[in-house]
Amino acid sequence: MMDSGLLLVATLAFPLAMVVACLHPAFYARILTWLPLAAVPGLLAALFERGDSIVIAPAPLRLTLALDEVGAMLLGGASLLWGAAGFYASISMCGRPGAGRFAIWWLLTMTGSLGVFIVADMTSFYLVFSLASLAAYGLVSFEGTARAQRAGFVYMALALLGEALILLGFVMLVTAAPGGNPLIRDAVAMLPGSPLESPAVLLLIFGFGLKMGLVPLHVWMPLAHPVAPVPASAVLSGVIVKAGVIGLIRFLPLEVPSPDWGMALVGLGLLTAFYGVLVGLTQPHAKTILAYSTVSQMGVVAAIIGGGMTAGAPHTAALAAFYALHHLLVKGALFLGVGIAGATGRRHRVSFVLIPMALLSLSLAGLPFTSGALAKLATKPLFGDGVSALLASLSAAGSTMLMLHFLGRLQLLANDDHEGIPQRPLMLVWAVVAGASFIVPWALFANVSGYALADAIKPDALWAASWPILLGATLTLITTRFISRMPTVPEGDIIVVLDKLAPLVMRIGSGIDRTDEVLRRWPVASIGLLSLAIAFGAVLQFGR
Amino acid sequence: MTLLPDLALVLLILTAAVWTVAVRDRRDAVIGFIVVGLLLSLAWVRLNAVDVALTEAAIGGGATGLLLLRACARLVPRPAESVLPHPAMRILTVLLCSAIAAGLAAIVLMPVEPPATLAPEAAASMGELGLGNPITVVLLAYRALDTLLEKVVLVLALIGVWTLTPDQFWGGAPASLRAQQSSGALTLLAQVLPPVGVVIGVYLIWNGADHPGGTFQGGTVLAAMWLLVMMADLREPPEIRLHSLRLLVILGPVVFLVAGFAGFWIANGFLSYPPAFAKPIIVIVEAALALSIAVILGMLVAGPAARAPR
Amino acid sequence: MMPAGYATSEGGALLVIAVMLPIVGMIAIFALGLRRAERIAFIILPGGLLIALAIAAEVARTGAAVTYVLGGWQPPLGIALQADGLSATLMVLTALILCAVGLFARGTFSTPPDMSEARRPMVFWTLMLGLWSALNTVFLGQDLFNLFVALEFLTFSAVPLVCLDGRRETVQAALRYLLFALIGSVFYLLGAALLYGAYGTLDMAGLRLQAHYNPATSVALGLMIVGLMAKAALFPLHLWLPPAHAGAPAAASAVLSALVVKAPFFLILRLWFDVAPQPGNQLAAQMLAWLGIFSIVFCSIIALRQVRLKLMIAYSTVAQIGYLFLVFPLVMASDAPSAWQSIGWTGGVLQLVSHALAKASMFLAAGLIAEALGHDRIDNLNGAVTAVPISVAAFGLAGLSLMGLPPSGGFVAKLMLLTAATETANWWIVAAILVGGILAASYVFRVLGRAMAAPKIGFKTLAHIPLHRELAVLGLAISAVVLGFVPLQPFAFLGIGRVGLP
Amino acid sequence: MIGTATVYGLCASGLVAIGLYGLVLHPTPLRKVIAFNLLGSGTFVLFGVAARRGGAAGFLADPVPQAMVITGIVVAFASTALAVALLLRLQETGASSIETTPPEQQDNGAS
Repeated sequence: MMDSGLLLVATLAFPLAMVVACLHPAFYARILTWLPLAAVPGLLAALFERGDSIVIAPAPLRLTLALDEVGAMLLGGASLLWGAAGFYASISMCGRPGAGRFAIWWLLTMTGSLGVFIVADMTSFYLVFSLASLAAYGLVSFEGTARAQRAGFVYMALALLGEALILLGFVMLVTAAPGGNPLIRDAVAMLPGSPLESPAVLLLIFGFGLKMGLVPLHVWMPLAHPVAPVPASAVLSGVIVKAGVIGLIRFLPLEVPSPDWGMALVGLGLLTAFYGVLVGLTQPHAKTILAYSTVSQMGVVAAIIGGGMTAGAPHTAALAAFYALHHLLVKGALFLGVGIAGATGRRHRVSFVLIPMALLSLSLAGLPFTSGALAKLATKPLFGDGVSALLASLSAAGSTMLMLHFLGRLQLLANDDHEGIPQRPLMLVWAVVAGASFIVPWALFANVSGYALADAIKPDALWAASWPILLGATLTLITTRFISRMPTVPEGDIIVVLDKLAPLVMRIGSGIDRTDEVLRRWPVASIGLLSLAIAFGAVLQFGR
Repeated sequence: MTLLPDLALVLLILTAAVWTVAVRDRRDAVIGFIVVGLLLSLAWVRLNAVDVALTEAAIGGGATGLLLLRACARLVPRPAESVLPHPAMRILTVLLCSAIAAGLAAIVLMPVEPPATLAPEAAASMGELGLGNPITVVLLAYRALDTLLEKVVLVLALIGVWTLTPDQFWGGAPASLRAQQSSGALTLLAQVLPPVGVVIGVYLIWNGADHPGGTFQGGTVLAAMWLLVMMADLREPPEIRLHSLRLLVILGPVVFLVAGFAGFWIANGFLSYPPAFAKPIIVIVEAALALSIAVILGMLVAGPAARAPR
Repeated sequence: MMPAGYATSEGGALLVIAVMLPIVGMIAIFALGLRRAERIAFIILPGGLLIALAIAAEVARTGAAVTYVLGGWQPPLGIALQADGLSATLMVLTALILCAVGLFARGTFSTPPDMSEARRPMVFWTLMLGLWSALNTVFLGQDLFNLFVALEFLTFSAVPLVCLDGRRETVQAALRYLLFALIGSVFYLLGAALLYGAYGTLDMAGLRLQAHYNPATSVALGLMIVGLMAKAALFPLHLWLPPAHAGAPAAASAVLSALVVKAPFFLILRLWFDVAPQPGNQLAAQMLAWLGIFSIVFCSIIALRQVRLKLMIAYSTVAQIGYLFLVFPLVMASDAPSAWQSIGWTGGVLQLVSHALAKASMFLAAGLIAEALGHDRIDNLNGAVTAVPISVAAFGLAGLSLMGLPPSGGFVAKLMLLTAATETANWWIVAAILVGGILAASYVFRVLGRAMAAPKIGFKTLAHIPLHRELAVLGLAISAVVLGFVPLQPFAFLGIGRVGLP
Repeated sequence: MIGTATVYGLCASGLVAIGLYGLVLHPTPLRKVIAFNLLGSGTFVLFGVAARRGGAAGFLADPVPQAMVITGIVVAFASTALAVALLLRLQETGASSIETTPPEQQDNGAS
C-alpha cells in the first residue's frame, strides 16, 4: 500500500466521500464530529508516500497524482492544520445553525487545497485549484452578516478573475506542449522560448499572485480572512493562500535563469511585504492585522521565488515551500490563538495567551530559535547580497512592528468572565499546532536548506535574525503614539476606490437593461434582422 | 407574346398588396389580402402552375381569407389601429425592405443559363408510376416525406390551436361560425351548394392523379362546403373530444404512414410503391388525406373550443 | 453532373424509424389519447432512445454515415436522410434529454382520474413527441426544403408548449415566438428559392459540388443564415426567447432551451460547412463570431440582473448560444488537416451537448424549486436547499458546466474553444470566453448563495416532490459533469461521414 | 430581354418588401399575420419563377418547385391558423399587442 499511491487517492477521495455521505441525513447530522478525520489520509500520505505517483486515468486523460519533496512538505503541514482546525471546528461550531453546511464547504475546500499539492497534470491542477478557490466562498460568507456577504462578494469576484487569468495562462502553456492534458512539468519545460512565454508567465503571476494576495490584488484577503469563523480563518490564511505559492512554484520555470521576471517578482513581493505591514499597522482588529500580516508574508514568499528565479537557483522550490510551511503553521496557530484569547479571562491571560502568542508572532519576524529564524536563514542565499537582501531583512523589522501591534490589539479580546478558560480540547489542539510550528521546521531544516542545524544557532546567524527584531521593537517604541493617532485604513484598503465605482457599475447595468428592453421591441428587433441579413449577404458577396 | 397583361396583373397585385398593408381598417386589409390572393391565382396560371393556382385560390385566398375574416369579426373593434411608429423608423424600414427586394430583383434579373431545373429528371421517372400529373408525382412519390411531414404539421397546428382552449371547455365545441347577419340567401346556398361542392371536391381529388387538381384543392373544397354549412347555422361545429372527429383528422396521415411502411414489404422500402399498384395506392392515400385536410381545415377555421362539452 | 452520392446503407431503415416512431406515438395519443397519453409516451421514449443508440452504434461500427434514400428516389429529385457522427451524437443527446424530461414530467401531466381526457397531458405529450420527430428530421435531412418542413414542424411543436398554461404573458410570448420564427422561416425559404433558381437542386451534397460565389448564393446564404439566427435567438435577435422559455412549464422550457434552439444552429453549421462555397468567407465568419461575443457578454450581464430564476436561465441560454457561434472563425483558421479534426470543431459540438444537458437540468431544477417554494424570485430562494436538496445540488452541478469550471463538459468545451482561439490568435474571442465564464459564475453563485442560505422564519415547503423527478434532474446534471472527463482532444467520431475540407 | 418569369420575379420581390414592411411596423398582431401572408406569397412566387424558367422535357414548368409551393402554402395556412388562434386568445386575456412590459419595470416607463 505504501508504494502504490493509494493514500494520495484517499487524500482526495476520503473528504469527497464524506461529502457524498452527507446525502444521508443521519450522517449529515453528525458530520461535524467526523471533520477532523477528513485530513488524516493527507497526513499519512505526506509521511509515507513521498516520491510516489499514481496515474488515475491513462493517456489521453493523464489524470496523475504525484508527491514530490515540495508537495510532501506542504501537504503534511496543510493536513496537520486542516485536521487540527477541523477538530477545533467540531467543537466550536457544534450546535450552531448551518453547521452541516459549514462542514460541506469545509470538506470541499479541503479537498481542493490538499489537492493542489499532489496533482501532477494541468487539468487536475485547475480542477482542485478551482475547487479550493470557489468552495472557500462558503467559508468566507458563512456568517451571513452584511460584512460577510460583502467579503464573500469581493472574494468571489476576485477568485473568478484569478481563475480566468490562470485558465488562459494554462491554455497558453498547453499550446506550447501539444497533446491533450500534459503533465505540469512537461508543459513548463516547453515554455521557455515559446512565442507565448511572456503573456503566459505574466498571467500566471497575476493569477497565482491574486491567490497569494500580492499588491494590488490583495484587496479580498483582509476582508475575507477575518470574517470567517476562527477555524476557517486559520485554514484560509494558513493553507488556502498556499495554493498560490504552489502554483508559482509549479508553473514558473524556476530553474532557468530569467532575471527580468525574477526581479519583477522580487520587486512585487517586497512591495507587498512592506505594504502589508504599513496598512496592517493602522488596523484595529486582531484578525484583520493577521490577514495583513499574511499579505506581507506572502510578499516575502513571492520575493523568495523571484530571487531564485533570477539566478535559476536549483532549490528555489523547496526553499520557498519551506518558508511557506513555516508561515502555514504559525499563521494557523495564531488564528486559532485569537479564538483562544477570546475565550480566556484576565486571570489566565499571560500564561495561556500572551506568552505563546508572542512567540508565534515573533516567529513570523524571524525570532531566533523559532521556525521563522530557520526559514529566513534557509532562504537568505536566494536574495544574494544586494539591496533585496537588505530589504528582506527590513521587512522582518516591519513584521516585528506589525506583530507587536497585533499583540497590543489582542489584549482587547478577552472573556468577560475573569476566570474564564477555553474548553480544554481547544487548548490542546491549539497547542499541537503551535508546537508543530516550532518542531516541524527544525526537523526539516537540515534536509531542505543544506545547512547543518548548528548553523542556525551560530552567533552571526543569531545576530542576523535578531537585529531586525530589535530594530522593529525600537521603531515600535518610537512610533507608538504616532501610529495610534493614524486614521484607520478601511479593510481591504484600495477596495474602497472600487466601492466608489459601484454606482457607475449599477448605472452601466441598468443602461444595459434599458438597451435590452429597446432591442426586444418588435420593430427594433425585426429591423435588426433585416439589417443583419443585408449586411451578411453583402459580406458574403463582397467581403472576400 | 406581349408582356402587357402580365405587367398589368403585377401592377394590380402590388397595388392591392400596398393597400392591404397601408389601409387603416383591418377588415379592409383582410379584403385586400383576399383580393391579392385571387390575383395571385391568376399569376400562378400565367406561371404555368395551374395546380398552384388552384391551391392558392382555395387555401391562400379562400381558407386563409375566411380565417382572417372570422378573426376580424371576433376582435374587439378599436377606433384607431394604434400609434404609428416614428417616421425615422418607417424610413429606415422602407430602405431596408427595398434593399432586400433589390437584392432579390437583381438575382431575378440575372437568370442562369441554361435554366436550372429538375424537370427532365422528374419526367424520366414518371413512367414508372403511371400517373399523369407531375405535381402529384412529386408530392406523393419523389418528395412524399415532405408531404407526409406537412400533414403532421397540420395535425400539430390543430393541436396547437386546441391548446388555447380554456381548461373548463376542453373537449367541447368551438364557437359557432354563424355569420353575423344570417341571411336566407346564405342558408339557401348552404343547402344547395354542398352536394355540388362535394362532387367537385371528389372530382378534384380523383382527377389530381392525372390532371391539375389534387388532395389540397379537393380537401379545401370539401372544407369550404362544411364551413358553409356551419356558417349558415345548419350545423354546429363538432365537439373536439369526438372520437370520430379525431379519427378523421388522423385518417390521412395514418393511411399515408401505413402505405409508407408497407413499402418495406411490398416494394423497395419506406414510401416506395410497387409499380403495378402505385396509382391505386396513391389515389387511396390522396383520398384519405383529402378527407383529413377537409376536417382539419374546417376545425382550424373554427378555432379552439369555446363551450363546455355536453 | 448530379452526384449519385446516396445509397441506402445497411441500417438505413433505422433513420426512417427515428423520424416516424414519435409521429406514430403522437398520432396514437391524439386518436386514442384519452387516459393513455402518458402510457403511450413511455412506450415511445425508450424505443426512440434505443433507435438513436442503434444509429450511433451503426455509425461507429461502419465508420461511415448511415443513409436512407426515401422511396428509392435519388436526390435531388427525391429525399435522403443521412446520419453522420455529428447527427448521431445529437440524436442520442436528444433522446437522452427527452427521456429525462419525460421521467421528470411523469405524473405531472397525467390525466386526473375524474376526466376522460385533459388538455395539458394530451397537448404536452403529443407536442413532445412531435418535437422529437422534428428534431430528428433536422439532424438527418439532406434536402433544404425537407429541412424547411422540419423546421416548421419544430416550430409548431414548440410554440404551443410555451403557452400551455394559457396565462397572458405566455400567450403573448408564444405569439411573439411564432411570428418571429415565421420571419426566420420565410427568410430561409427565400434563400432556398434562390438556390433552387441558381442550381436546380436543394440537396446539400449537390449544392456543395456546384456552389460558387455569385450574387444568388450570397443573398441566399445571407437570408438563410440570418433567418436561422432569428430562430436560434442569437443576440440581437433574442427578443422572443426569454419570455417564451421562462413562461413555458419547466419540462417544456428544458427541451426548448436545451434542444430546440440548437436545431437552427445545427443548420447554420451545415449551411456554412456543407453548402457554402469553399474556402469559406473569413469576414463573414468573424461577423458570426462577433455576434456570438455580444451574445455572451451582453446577455450574461442581463442574466445577472434578473429578478426571476427562470428568466435568468433563459438569458443564460442566449449567452450560451453565443459560444456556439465562435466556432466558425476558429475552425476555419485551424491548421488541422480537416475542419472536423480541429479542436474548435470538437469544442463547439461539446459546448452544444454540454449546454443542452446542463440547461435542461437547470430548467427542471428551477421548476422543482418553484414548485416547492411557490415562486422563483431569486432574492427569496432562502431555504430551497432544505426543501429540495437534490434539485439545488443538480442546479449547482449544471452550473459548473455553464461556468466552465472543472469537472464538467462545459469546462472541456470552453477549454477547447479557448485553446483554438489562442492558437489562432483570436484574442477577442479569448476575452469573451473568459468574461463569459466569470459572468456565468456570478449568476450561478448568486442563485446558489441564496438557495443555500438559511430559510427565513415561517418558511414552509408547498409541495412534496417525488424522488424520481429530482433524480431525473440530477441525472442530467451528472451527465453534464461526466462529460468533463472526455479527453481534451478532437474526437474522431464527430468527423465520421463528414466531407473533408480542402 | 425581360420574360414573363422575370416580371413575376419582380412582383415577388415587391411582395416580399411590402410584406416585410407590414410585418416590421404594424403594431397589431392581426396585421402582422396578414403581412406575413403577403411575404409568404412573394416567396412562393419566387419558386414559381424558378419553376417557370425550368420548364423542360415536355413540361411547361419544373414541377418540383411547384410541389414545394403547394406544401409551403399549406404550412403557411397552418401558421396563420395558429397565429390567429393565439391572437384571439391574447385578446381574451386582455392584451392587444405583443410588446411586453414586464411588471417590475413598468414604472420606468416604456416610451
